[in-house]
Amino acid sequence: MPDPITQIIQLVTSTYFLEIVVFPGLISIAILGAFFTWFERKLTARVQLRIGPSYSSPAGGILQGFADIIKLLFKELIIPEGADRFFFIMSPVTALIIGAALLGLIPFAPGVQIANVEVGLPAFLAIVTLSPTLVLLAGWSANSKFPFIGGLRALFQQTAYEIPLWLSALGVVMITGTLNLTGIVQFQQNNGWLILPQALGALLFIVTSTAEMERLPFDLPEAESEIMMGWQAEYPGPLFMLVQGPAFIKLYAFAALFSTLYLGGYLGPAIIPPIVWFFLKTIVIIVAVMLFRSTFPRVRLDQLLRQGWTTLLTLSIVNIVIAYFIVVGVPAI
Amino acid sequence: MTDLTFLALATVTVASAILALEARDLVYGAAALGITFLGMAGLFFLLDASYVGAFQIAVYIGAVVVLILFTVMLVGPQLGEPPLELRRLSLLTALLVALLLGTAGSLTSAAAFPGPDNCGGGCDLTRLGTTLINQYGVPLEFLSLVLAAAVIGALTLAKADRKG
Amino acid sequence: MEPLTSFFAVSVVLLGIGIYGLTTKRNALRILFSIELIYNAANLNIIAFARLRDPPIVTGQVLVLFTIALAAMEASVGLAIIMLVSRLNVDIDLRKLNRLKG
Amino acid sequence: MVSQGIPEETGYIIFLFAATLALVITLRLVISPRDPRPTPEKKAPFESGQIASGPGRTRFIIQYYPYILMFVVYDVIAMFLFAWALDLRALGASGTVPVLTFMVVALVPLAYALHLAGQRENW
Repeated sequence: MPDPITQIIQLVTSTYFLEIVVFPGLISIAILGAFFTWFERKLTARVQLRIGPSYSSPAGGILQGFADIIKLLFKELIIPEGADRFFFIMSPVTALIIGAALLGLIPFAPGVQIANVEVGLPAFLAIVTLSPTLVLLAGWSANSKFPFIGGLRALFQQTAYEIPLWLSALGVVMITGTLNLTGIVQFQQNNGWLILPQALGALLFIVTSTAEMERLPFDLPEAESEIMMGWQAEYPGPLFMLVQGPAFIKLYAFAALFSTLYLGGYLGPAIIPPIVWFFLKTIVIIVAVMLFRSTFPRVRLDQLLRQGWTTLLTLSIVNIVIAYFIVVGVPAI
Repeated sequence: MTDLTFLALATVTVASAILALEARDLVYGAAALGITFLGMAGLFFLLDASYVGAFQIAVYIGAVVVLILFTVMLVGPQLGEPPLELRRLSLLTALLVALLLGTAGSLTSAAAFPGPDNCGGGCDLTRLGTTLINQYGVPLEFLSLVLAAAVIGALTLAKADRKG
Repeated sequence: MEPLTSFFAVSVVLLGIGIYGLTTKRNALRILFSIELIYNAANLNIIAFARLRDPPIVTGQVLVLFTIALAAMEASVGLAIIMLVSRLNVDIDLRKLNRLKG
Repeated sequence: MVSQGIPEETGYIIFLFAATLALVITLRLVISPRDPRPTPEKKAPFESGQIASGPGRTRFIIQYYPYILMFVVYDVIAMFLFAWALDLRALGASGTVPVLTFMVVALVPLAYALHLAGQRENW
């Protein structure tokens, strides 16, 4: 048998394949996505003293996300006149792949990790930098005014908040001395969670990653009250579902990265298994980010960019200085 | 033996490099250039230079391709592709490309450089920062001057009012 | 592990494509693409040769970090020039663009 | 663990790509209904109920160009800072002076860029 075919067969028949398909991989992402869509709507509704989705099942409409998926799947695919079909379809597809590749880098529990890359943290952040390109292409391809404005806004916003994000993560690298995400968790096993020495860094990280996720205080690219969902405006039902997928995966992946970097990942007392600890921490972060959405009003684009390049950049440099003194000034913390 | 991953990455890289130059629409060209860079990052990962690979993605695709796309979308409508002018230089180029491809062919058929393996476990990061700071500190300072000059120069060039 | 010659071959092919674009294209953006391709070919070559030693020497990677930085700066200044030229309502055909002075 | 030939990451990416592409093709061919003769209104771009006018890719935001240029430069700076941070324990205080000079020299143009970005009539 030729060698490549053997390799493919070996790949398909391994437990690794199961990992991709079932647990950290696709099916669990889809189920969690549908669940959190419902959860976010319910939470926002309760904050605003509304009831929220309640019809889809007895338990408070918990199946609403699945109902939405089924509804969107059976919509007609309309591609607007003059749109660039290739980029119009390929950018959400590629964005979904990129989002899933983010989750492959996260250590969910000891050994439960799809790709234990030596440079896990920069690889994660580098994959995140791919998304402005795709959003810009998606906005451009629709040949319509709102999507193009949204795509350009996404470009400016995500590039402006990229640098404070990198620099806040730099503090963690300075203290742990490794770029490997599993290595960072193991460091915290011996030295305590990094949220204590890196409190400023953690705050910066969550603010900038909210901007990267385009969620509500920073959701200018899809501001539904001014530019009609921005770059997503022209997407028909099934493709709109594909566009919403990466948005959720990014939230999930950033929350998972936050708990890996600052909250000790899967560490915790051995009463409950590590993976439950991991999900508890991740869900706390997800709920916090969802509460941002129902708490803060949207900012303006020029204020957003200016603050990103002045306040946040200054604070992240202050954070680097703090990390520097922790490592060099006080030997062996 | 030929590694499947390598073969796929090399094919994608070379094909999209050709596409980047030959695609009629410049936006497609820029996107193809991005895919070339991505394939190159994959080749870096195969060579155990994962740090360089990660920053290849971040700097080239995250920054350079975005800037290229922005410029293409800005100037593209008023651009119009000028027709190819192959007559003058085609012979020279054809010869040169043939020469290079010939070199490539003879390289692959010649006695192979041994492919070093068993580099698992992060040998790619050993003393990267130490080498950078201790041996290449002075070039680093010059590079910061280059960065400063690039920011100031590019902004001054792109600025709209040109009174001075 | 693939033998290193294959990586050299990819590098040479990319260099050839880059030189081809540099000589035959007239659009300034395409020429910029070609230059970036040549940079990448050089980077791949450096990384592959650094891998030749066992254990691999890390200097090659440091050198490639420098070339990546320089290529990014070159692209940003080049694109600023292209923007300037397009603002002056000249088409960006480099064979005609020979009076960028004053 | 998989065979030695394919690194795990590559298999992951290839698989995801195939799966998503298959999903889209399935959507297009099987599930999603088709309209054999779409009217022009159906294919028109969305402009809040108005009749779409003019080309779609015109509203270009140029006035924030300095910010994206700054991103290109500071991405490069982050690349070197990560290399330094990785070996900070080994380097100790000895690496401080080169890195500090590097950062100061590279951050000075930021002030100029912010100044230019503030003058929005320039762009």
